[in-house]
Order: sequence, then C-alpha cells, then structure tokens
Amino acid sequence: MTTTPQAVRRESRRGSRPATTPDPARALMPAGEPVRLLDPDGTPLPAHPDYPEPPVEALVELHRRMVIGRRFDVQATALTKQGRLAVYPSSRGQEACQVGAILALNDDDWVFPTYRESMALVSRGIDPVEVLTLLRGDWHCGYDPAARRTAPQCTPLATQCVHAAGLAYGEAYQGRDTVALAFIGDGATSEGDFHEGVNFAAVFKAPVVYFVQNNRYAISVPLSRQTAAPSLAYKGVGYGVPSEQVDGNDPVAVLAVLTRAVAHARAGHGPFLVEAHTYRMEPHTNADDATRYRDADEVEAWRDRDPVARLETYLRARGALDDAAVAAVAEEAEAYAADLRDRMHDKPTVDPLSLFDHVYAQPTPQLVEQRDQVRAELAAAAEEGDA
Amino acid sequence: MTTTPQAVRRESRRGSRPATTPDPARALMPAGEPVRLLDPDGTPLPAHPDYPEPPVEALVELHRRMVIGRRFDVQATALTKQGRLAVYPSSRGQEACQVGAILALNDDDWVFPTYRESMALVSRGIDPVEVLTLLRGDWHCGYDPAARRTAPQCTPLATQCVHAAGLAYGEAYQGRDTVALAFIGDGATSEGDFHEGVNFAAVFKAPVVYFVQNNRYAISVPLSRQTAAPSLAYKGVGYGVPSEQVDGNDPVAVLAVLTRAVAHARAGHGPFLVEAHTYRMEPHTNADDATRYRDADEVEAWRDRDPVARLETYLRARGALDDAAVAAVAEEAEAYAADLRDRMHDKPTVDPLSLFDHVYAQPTPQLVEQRDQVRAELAAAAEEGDA
Amino acid sequence: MATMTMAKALNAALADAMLDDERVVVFGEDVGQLGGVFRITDGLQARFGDKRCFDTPLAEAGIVGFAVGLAMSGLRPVVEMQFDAFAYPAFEQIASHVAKLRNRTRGALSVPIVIRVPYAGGIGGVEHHCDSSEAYYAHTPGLKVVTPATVEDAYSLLREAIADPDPVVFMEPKKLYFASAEADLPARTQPFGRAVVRRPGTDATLVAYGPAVPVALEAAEAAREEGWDLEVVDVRTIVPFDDATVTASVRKTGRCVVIQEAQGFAGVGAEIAARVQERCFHALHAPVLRVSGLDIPYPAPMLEHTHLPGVDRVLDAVARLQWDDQPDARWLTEAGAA
Amino acid sequence: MATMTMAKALNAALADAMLDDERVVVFGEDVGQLGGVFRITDGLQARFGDKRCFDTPLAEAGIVGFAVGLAMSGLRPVVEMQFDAFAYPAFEQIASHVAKLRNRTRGALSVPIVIRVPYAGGIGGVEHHCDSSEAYYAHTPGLKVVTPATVEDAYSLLREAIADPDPVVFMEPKKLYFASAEADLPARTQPFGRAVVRRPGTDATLVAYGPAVPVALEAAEAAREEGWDLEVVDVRTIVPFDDATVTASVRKTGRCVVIQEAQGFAGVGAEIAARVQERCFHALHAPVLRVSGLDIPYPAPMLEHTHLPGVDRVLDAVARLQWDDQPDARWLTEAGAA
Ligand SMILES: Cc1ncc(C[n+]2csc(CCOP(=O)(O)OP(=O)(O)O)c2C)c(N)n1
Ligand SMILES: Cc1ncc(C[n+]2csc(CCOP(=O)(O)OP(=O)(O)O)c2C)c(N)n1
Ligand SMILES: [Mg+2]
Ligand SMILES: [Mg+2]
Repeated sequence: MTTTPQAVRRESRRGSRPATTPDPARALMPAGEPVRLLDPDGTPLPAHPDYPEPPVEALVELHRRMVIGRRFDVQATALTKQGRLAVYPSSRGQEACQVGAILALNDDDWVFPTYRESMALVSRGIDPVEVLTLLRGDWHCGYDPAARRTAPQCTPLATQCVHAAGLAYGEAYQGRDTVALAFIGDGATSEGDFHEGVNFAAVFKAPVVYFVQNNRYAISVPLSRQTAAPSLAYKGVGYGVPSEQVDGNDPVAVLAVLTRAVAHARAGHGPFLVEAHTYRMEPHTNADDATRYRDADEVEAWRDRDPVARLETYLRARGALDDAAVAAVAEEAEAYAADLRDRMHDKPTVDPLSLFDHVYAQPTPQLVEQRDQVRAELAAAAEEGDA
Repeated sequence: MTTTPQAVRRESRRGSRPATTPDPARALMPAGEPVRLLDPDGTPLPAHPDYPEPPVEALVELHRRMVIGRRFDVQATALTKQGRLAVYPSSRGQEACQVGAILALNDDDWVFPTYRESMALVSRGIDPVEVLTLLRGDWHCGYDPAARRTAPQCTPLATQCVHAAGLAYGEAYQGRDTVALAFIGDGATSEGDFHEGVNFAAVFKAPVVYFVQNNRYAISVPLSRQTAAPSLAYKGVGYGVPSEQVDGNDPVAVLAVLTRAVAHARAGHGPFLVEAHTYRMEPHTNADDATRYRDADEVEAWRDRDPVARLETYLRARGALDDAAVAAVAEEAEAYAADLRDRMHDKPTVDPLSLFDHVYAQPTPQLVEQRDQVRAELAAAAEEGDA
Repeated sequence: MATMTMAKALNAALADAMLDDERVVVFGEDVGQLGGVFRITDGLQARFGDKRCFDTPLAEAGIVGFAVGLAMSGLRPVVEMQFDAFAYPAFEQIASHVAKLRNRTRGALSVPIVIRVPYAGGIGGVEHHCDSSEAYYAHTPGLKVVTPATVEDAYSLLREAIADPDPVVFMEPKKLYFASAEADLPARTQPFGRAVVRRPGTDATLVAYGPAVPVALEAAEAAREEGWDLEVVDVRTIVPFDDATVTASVRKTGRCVVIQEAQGFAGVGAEIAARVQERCFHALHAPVLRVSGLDIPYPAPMLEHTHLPGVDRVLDAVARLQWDDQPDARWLTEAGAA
Repeated sequence: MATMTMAKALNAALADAMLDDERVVVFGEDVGQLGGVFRITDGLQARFGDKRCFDTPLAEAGIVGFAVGLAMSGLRPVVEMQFDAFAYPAFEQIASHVAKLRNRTRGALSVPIVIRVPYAGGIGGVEHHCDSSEAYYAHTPGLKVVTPATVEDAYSLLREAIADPDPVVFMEPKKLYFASAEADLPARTQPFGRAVVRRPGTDATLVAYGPAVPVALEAAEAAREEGWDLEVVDVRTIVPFDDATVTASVRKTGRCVVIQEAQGFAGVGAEIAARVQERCFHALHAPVLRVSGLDIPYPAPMLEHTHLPGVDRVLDAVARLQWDDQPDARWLTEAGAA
C-alpha cells in the first residue's frame, strides 16, 4: 500500500474543496472490507444490506459438496504419494471458493478453471478420473470441455481470462444467456492477460465473473510481491468493472457474493470482479516444500477459519444439519474417495499412435510419415520384445 | 462506464451502512475531474488546493518551448510532403503534454518516449535531425540514449512501461535519485505491458511517472473501445499507485500536476499515474486518413482549446509576455525550423556494411561471412556501375 | 477477369466468407471504420455491421485470446495483427492455446481461427514493421501457416483458411498488397498442402514463398540471359508442406536454391533445404543453397535493399551450383577414402 | 574434483558471478526464499540479500522488461523463466527489445541480460512444462543462445553468459539438472562459439545439443555393437554456431545425423542439416539425416517416450546412411543425365 505523505495530505485538503460532480467511479468500488456473513466460528452476522443469505437448501448442498470436495482433495494428494498421480495442486482450505463458485452457476454456464480447480470440477459433476487425467499423465484434458461447458484446466497463468471474455461475448452474440466464470489466483493477476481479459470483457460488456482466489501465495511468492494495492478488488474500477471483496473462507458470503455477481453478468451489465480472501493450506503442489517460505504458525492460524467447519457449525445451529446428516455426507464422501482410489488403481494404457490424431483435424503428410515411422519403431520394439 | 442498476442500488444502500474502517484506497484515487488551472480561454481559475501554480519563469519557458515545438512539428509534417521523411506522427494539439512533461524533469532524469514524442524530445534539447533519424530511415534511433537519458522512441506499444520501471529501480538501487517518466497513449493502456510495468513499479516502489496522453484515439479507435472505466486515471488504485487526471490542454495544470508527480516519485514514494485529457489535432500520421473515422466538427471544437494560445493569453494578461517577446519566440521558432529544413535537405549516406556492426558486440562468424558476401556484392555492383 | 490488387482480393475473400457463413467475424485494431491500416477490411463494417466487423481494445494477446473464446462458442474469428512484430504479444496465446487446444482436448474443442499477419518488408517501414515471423509459427505444431504470392492465391487461400477446421496463421506479404494482376474471383486455386510450379525450367529449381516468389521469378527471367533455365516453385502453404512437388522438381533439375526473405538462421528455408537434400540427395549435383535475409534485425529503410535477397543474390547462388563439376571428382575421392 | 549435479553447478556459477560482480542481480518467480522450483537459485538470497536475489510479480514480460531497464541503468540482470512455455508471454520483450536494443541504438545501449530457460522434457511434466523453445530464440538475430549438456559446461557457459556483453538466452535441459558428474569448479571450458567433440569416431558424425547430447553418446555406445564408430559433436552454443568443428567432423566421417529433442520442422536441427550439406556436400556419402521430436505438441507424460528421440531412433537413422552404397550409382546416372 502506498499511503504516501502527499497522498494523505491531498486527501485531507480535498475534503475542503467545493463539491464537484459525483465521482462515477464510486459505484464501481468494492467495499473497503471483505463481505462476511458468518463469523469465523460460524456465528451469523447481522443481515448484510447488499448480500442476502442464500436459501438454506443451497447452503446444505454447499456443505455436502464441500465435504466431498475436501475428501476428493485429500484422496488426490494421497494418490501422489502412491505414485498414481505425478503431481497434485491441492485446494484444501479453499473449499468455500471452489464449491461456492460452482453453485452460483447454472449447469450450462461456462467455467474457466486453472490447475488448482480440481475440486471445483468434481463439484461440477465431472468424473474425478477425467479431472485427474492431466495429472495422471495419460492425456492433457481428460473431460470433454464442450459437453461439460468447462474449459481445460489452464496452466499458462491468466490466459483463460481472455478466453472467458471471448466465450461469454460469443454466447451473448448468439443470443444465449450463458455466464462465464473465470477462476484466477492472486499471483496471476499480475500477468498482462488478466488485464487484457478483464478489459475486453468490460469493453464488450461480456457476461463474465472474474473470481480471484487470493490465497496469499503464488507458489512461494507472497501477495506483497504481487501488488501494492490495498486489495486486488480495487483493480475493477480501472476497467469500469464493479467489484467486491469477500471472506473466501465464509461459504455463505462466497455464495451470496458470487450469486449476485453472476446475476449482474447475466442481466447484461457486463463483467464483475470478485476477490476472495482465502488461504492455501497445503503446499503449492505435493512437490513443493512450503516450509521454505512460510511459518507453521501462519498455517495454523488459518486452521481456525476452516470453511467446512464454519458452515457446518452454522447449519447445525440453524437446525439444517444434524449428526445423521453430517454422517451421511461423510459416508458419501468416503464412498466417493474409495471409488476414485479404485478406479485410479490401474495405470491406463494409451495408444502411442493417438499422438498423431488431434494435432490437426486431419494429419498433415508430414505427420503421416512420422506416424508410419513410429508404427515401424513400435513394431520393431514389439518384435524384439517377442524374441 | 458501467453504472449498472445494481451498482447504483448498492451505492445508495452503502450510504446507510455503519461506517467501517476508512477505505485505504481513497487516498490513491484521482479527483473525479481533471485538474485545471486555466480556463480554455486562458483565464486563471481560483487557486487549486493541491496544485500550486508553477513559477512564472517556468511558464514563460514552457510557452517558448511549446511554440518551438509546434513549429518543429509543422516542419516535420512538411518534410513528409517533400519526401524527406517517410512518415511522421504529429503531436500538434498535445504541446502542453509534450513540453510540460519535459520541464517537470531534471536533465538527468530519464524519459521513455513513444513514436509520438518527437516534440518532447526536441524540447529536451535533442538535435531534431537525430530525433528524425528513425523517420527519415537512415537508422533506427538517431540520438545516443545513454547520453541523452532518453530511451529510443518506442513503437511496440506499452513495452516501455516496464523498461521505465526497471531503469528507475536500477537507478534507485545504485543510490541515484533519478526519476523516469514514461509516456504512453490511451490506446496502449490496454496492452498487458502497461499493467505489468505499472505493477512492477508499484511493487518495487520505483520512481516512475506514468504519463498517459489520452488523445482520445488509437489511430482510428476511439477511447470507448479501449476502456469502460470513467477515466484511465482510475487504473492507478488497482496497483496501489496514486493518480490524477489533468486537462492536457492546460499547460499550467499539466506542469503543476507533473511537477508534483515527479516530486512524489523522487521522494521515494513510488510511481504516480497521470492521465492528461487532450486531443490529437492531426491524423495518426501523415499516412493516415482521419476523415474516415472522425468529424471535422470534433476537430474544430478542440481548436478552441489550443494549449499554446491558452498559455499565451494567460501570460500576456499576467504581463509576463508582450508582443515583442511573442515575436522573438516566433522568430526563434522560425529559425529553428529553417535550420532543420536545411539540414534535412540532403539524403544522408549510410554504409551498408554498418548493418553488421551492432547486432552483437562482436559479429559472429556467421555475420562475418555474410558481411564478406555483401562486401563482394557491393564491389560487383560498383564494378558494374563503373563499366 | 479483372485487374486487381492482392489487397482487394483479400478484402473480397473476407467479404465473400462473411456472406457465405454467418459465423465469420472479423476483428482487430482499426479494422472497423478505418478498414485496417492496409485497407484489407475496407467496407466490411459498413456492409456487415459493427457486430460482424469491429475494433477491439489495443491488445494482441487479448485479440487472439478473445478469438479463442469466440471459436469455443461456435464462431469463426478472423483477426488481424496490425504488423508482424505486433503479433509477438500474442505469442503465448498462439503457441500455448491456439496451436494446442485441439490436441489438449483430444479433438473435443477446435479453434478454427484465422490470424492474419501482414509481414516482411520492402515497403520502407520503420523498425518493428517489417519482421518476417513465419518461422516462429511454422515451428509450432498445431498451426497451419500459409502465405500467398499471387492475387488469386490470396483470395483462394484466405477462403480456405477461413473454412479450415484448424487454426491458420495467414501471412500476407505487405510488399505485394498493392501489386495487381488479372484475377477471376471467386478464384479457387490449389488447396492447402500443394505447392505450385510458377515457372517450368530444367536446370535448377528455385523454391520460394510469399514475398520471395516475385524475386525468384525475376531471377529466373534474368537467368535466361546467362543460359540457365530455372524452375520456380511457390511453396504457398508452409505447413502443411508439399514435399512431392518440391522433390519432383529438384529430382528433375538436380539443383536447388531456396529463397526466403527472413533472416536465414533456423528459418523455413533451412527446413526446406534440409528436406530437399534428405529426399533428393542422389539427384543433387550441388548442395542445396539458401538465399535469405541477413541474420540481423530488420534494418532501417535506407538499408533494406542490402538486407533483402534480390535478383543478384539469387543469381550468385545459382552460379555457385557447380555447373562445370559433374560428377564432382572430389566427392568420388572422398567417398572412396571413407 | 567433486561429484555434483548440473543444478548445483548452475547454482555455483550464479553465486560466483554475484561474488565477482556487484552488478549481477538475480530475479524471477520464486527464485528468492524458495530458491527456484528447481533450486537453481538456492541460497542466493540468504547469502547475498534480498536486493541481489529477489522474487518479482508473476509476469514474464514484466520480468524481462524490468531486466531491460535494469541493464540500461548499468546492472547485469540474470532472470529465470520458470519453464519454457512460460517465457512466451515475454516474447515481444525478448524479440523486439532484448534482441534489438544494441542494434537500434548503434551500440549506444547494450542489454547484457541472461534469460535462463529450463527447457525440454523427459521429466514427466504436464503440458506447457516441456517445450523445446530454442529455435524461437535462435531464429531471432541479436540473441545468443547456448545450452549446456555437461556439468562443467553448465558452470562455464553460465559464467560466460553473465560476463558477455550481449543478451544470452541460456537454455537449461531440465532432464539433466539432477544428473551428476565429476566437475572441477570454477571450471572454464570452451568459450562461446565452440562446439566440442564429445566422442571421437570415424564412421559418421552425430551432431547434438542440450538434452540430445546424452542420447547421442548412448547411441554411439550402442552403435559399437553394430560395428559403427560414431563421432559425437556437442554444439554447446547454438548462436554463435561453430561451423568449423562440425564441418571438420563431417568432412572426416562423410556421414551426419543431427539430433534434437524439439519438434523437427524449422528447428535448429534443420539449420544444422542445411549448413552441413552446404559446406560438406562433396564429402557426404549420404544425405544429412535428422532425428528429432515429432511435429506434435509435447505429449502427456505417459507418451513422452514415444515423442522423444531415443537411441533406437538415432540408430535407425544411422542405419539409413547408405553404408553399402558408395559411390551411389543412381547419383552418377542422374548426374550424367542432367
Ligand atoms: C505464464 C506462467 N508463468 C508461470 C507459471 C508457473 N506457475 C504455475 S502456478 C504459479 C503460481 C500461481 O499463483 P496464483 O496465481 O496465486 O495461483 P495459486 O497457485 O495460488 O492458485 C506459477 C508461477 C505458469 N503456470 N504460467
Ligand atoms: C504492440 C503494438 N501493437 C500495435 C501497434 C500499431 N500501432 C501503432 S500506434 C497505434 C495506436 C496507438 O494509440 P495510442 O496508444 O492512443 O497512442 P497515440 O498514437 O494516440 O499517441 C497502433 C495500434 C504497435 N505499434 N505496437
Ligand atoms: Mg495464489
Ligand atoms: Mg491515443
């Protein structure tokens, strides 16, 4: 943050200047603090003037998917230890964001996830084995993006922000009321493509929700190295895009804010930017060593803001969940994980010649030659193997 | 601008919410309207609380350089008609910005100009023939950037924003109190490198002034296709960078605002973003046909806000300029233009073999071979010519 | 038959494609009301409306990434990069998404985008306006890369590019924009993957593409005076490459010079030279030689003629094809010694 | 002499350069406290402070452009691109500024930047983490492009890159990071522009660089069983290229296979093949063959072994070098007919 002496001085002076026309930027600014509907311990706060609480059935479903999502996440991490997955970027601690975003959308809205959104994708109902294809290594994207209305998980950071703008504009152009939600991390907001994507969406009034999960780290790099702004949500005004901050570990607030952001986009008012303040409980991926760059204390402090427990406490207090319901969800989550473990047990086989199938709609003559060569190599190797 | 119904509603509701902590972003926001110290007709406005008027000698010098700058610009355009310059992007109408920026800096500050800043460069005292080398076509950059502390005029849009951040940080790192001023156009703020540059400067608290000349067009594309924001100055807050808008045709205001922005940067408070609202009176370059995309009326309307006349009126009214002084400056400008015309008369000669001199510090063996080949070609051609 | 410029043929191709297929949308910097700095999109906005042809914010990664999204929604975007070097900001979008999306998704997503790139020099342009960037794209699997050298090919290849199910980087030689020729539109010439013999000959083959094709033809004309009858092959589509036509020509003539305007090192000409000698080694009487731009940044206008491969440089190379040296005794000796 | 990994040698080179020259600053994503995702910058921040080695915002064009500015102020930036494909956002900064600034300013500005790029595959990485991007840089005049294949070269070439007055794209073969070898630091091997014969041989020359060098050596070893004595040349510096060493080897052996891991089309291997046949035509008993990655996007981990040129693919090419065919009768016939 850059509250320089000058800036402060200016601020005070400005107070005494005669009022001019009201600043049109004001309406685009986020509130100075993250929207929160539940206290960290799950106690509900007084009703928020802008963000009504979502219906309780939605919250129960949110809870259910968060529990399953977390169990999935833990299972995926376990699969890396067993060598069934090469690598896995966990989103543990970010369950409210991962699931809240999905619940805020319709099934035929589009999602633009990053590598971290595996939990979001399984919450969307995509087969977890298909979600993990990328990380198991049998192909890149394992699900059908067109059928699931979910772009391939995006690794080149922030590039998906532009795709979301184009997709959303294209859908609107063709008369469909699709909303696109683009996930992005705090670190990736520093990339030029974030800027270009949000700006395109704004200029073309494309129905996109940009959802920044500010989990405070980009691998090892802390937020303070990404921005000097008071918060990432303040980027919106520079694009003419309304924006909001939300407590990303408050599932109720996340769902409420995103629901409104989606409605804003769907109503034709253009993009909306939401920054969720959250925390990545695990290392960047299983291959990362987070002890090199952050204290156990810091991680511990965030344990107290666990989004799953927070929502469970609240729903229990409201009488919307009881022991039996919680147990049932836990059981469902176990079964989900067991099924995943089973189905990930065997190494899949992939036909090496399929390498040539999807470079172009039809392989070029050059690829046909290379395919013949590889076919011959494989035959020779098989013969050797036989001999 | 995106003042959606929702956004408006939210704004009104917010008014009734209990006050929370003061928004730290407030101090970074530009005033809702451009700073102005003179009326368009040159009448001074009441003193501005934040921007004291620069000393009168500075304004007289500003006037002098603007007159010379304009004369230079007209001359350069004339040179294109005579085939002495391939192309020239005029900055007529932007004299207050071009010259004001230079006067706000010390001689050993660094300037990062674009192709449009020829007037700024001659105002900096760089030989106009050297400035026009790029456009005459005998080499790329005609002046010595290190000696003149002026980067080569930058064509790849917005890329200079990052260089300025690096240079400014590097200077500060080495204990020098250099400020870097990066010029950029309204259109170029849409590029990712603008975003990355301002953000780097902010995170590293690099002493850079980003000076956006919003002349309302990027070639033919109007501002409304670049941004949905109320003004480009609102981008600053998203980087934690204080920002201001200024009437870019008010030379006194431009100098006042930039002087303060430079002081802010030099004092170690990091970057400052200034957006000047101005207008490009000429086509994008002499090769452009502006009648294809804008009305003569629009251009005419801006003639009434001519920055040179505005300053002259004011300085005359203040008694700082009289007929004799104005005539002397006009004469100086004429002499300057005449000298330029003379010196641009002859086509320069360039040694073709110099093509190989500056690709690397030492030519590679491959380039040595190619140089030998070209030398042989030239010799053969010369022989043929002789024969 | 009418005489028209390549610029006009490209414009007609865009208009006809927009007329035939509602999904075609054209966008980029200044392509709307202005009609593009080279006027290739002239009149399209007036004719088809500002939803079909429109200006975007000034951001090339944005333009290409937006096209990716539009293509995912079922449209067929044709985007303009204003000049060669100004496509570089889009390089990540092109290399990591446009080129790979089909492959990444096992064909579930395709991105039939045309990226038009006015390229190369010879127009007295200032720095960054004259780069030959085709090799960057040709080296990137998943992209098709085509470049017309004639007015009819400009029309035909662009129509085919727009209809193609794969992303196409469409390289337009700036210096040929305003050269005119007889053309019968809607011309449909050879499809992608076919090179064309522009001039038959028997003594040596000149292989060229884009801006180098007229140079090759001129050189072949000049070579007649030296007593050489040169065949000129226009590559047309760099990816996919037409080995058959090039190989047939070189097997026939026994000699080959590859001409490109780009800097030579690791360019498309290197690929062609490597392929030709791989496939025609025993037919070759001399090494495959290359004539290209120098390995320097594109120079300032006053020096561009020194950089650009011209007729003389081509003829010098042809002269070095060891005309009096067949079979080469040295070759035999060394072969025997091996 | 100590046994160490290439990663450690690179780390030592950075540390020694920082020690010797105050102007050297190291920055990028995660290079500070974490020491880089490959730990190449491990310990540098602790040792030299967070002004000499620091993390930046996550933006590659920003990193490279910032380095340009720092270099203009007199520093010597060494930046890390986290992976090959993640350097693409910086492509405009690299191609239009880093490569050209000296030239644009007639030498008044130089930008002695080292851009470190961990590249290529063989590590089971997911998409976008295994691209071979060296050709993009090698085709861009103004850049030097070097790539070590041994531990000592890693140290020596990186020291030289940092000391070099020109910008250097320093390509680090990821799969060799943790291969170890005896090394005597501070090793200084051959300077830029010198290739090295890693294994002498008489029958054919394998030309390779970076990740392909160990493959070439392994293939040469395996070829002994087939009765072939192969020479292996490690290119080391792609730009500037050492024609003399490569040419001398091929003139001696009369046969040549060029090996690269990158997709083949218009890659560095094409350049090498083109140069070799241009310069050694009469010494060649067979065409110069190329062995490379397939012309496909880098595949998923489970298929990467099919993509990567391995020993068998190299031996197949060697077998195709027409061993029983000298001199080639067809060649004579066709030559006579021409
Ligand atoms: C263009 C690009 N640069 C670098 C990387 C390498 N990388 C992968 S994840 C990551 C950190 C991203 O941080 P953030 O955006 O905060 O998302 P998070 O991982 O925290 O969810 C980096 C640097 C990349 N994938 N793409
Ligand atoms: C990266 C890049 N893309 C496109 C261009 C072509 N171009 C040159 S000037 C220009 C318009 C710039 O507009 P603006 O930033 O408003 O500056 P102005 O010309 O109005 O001063 C364009 C598109 C370029 N030079 N660089
Ligand atoms: Mg993060
Ligand atoms: Mg402008």
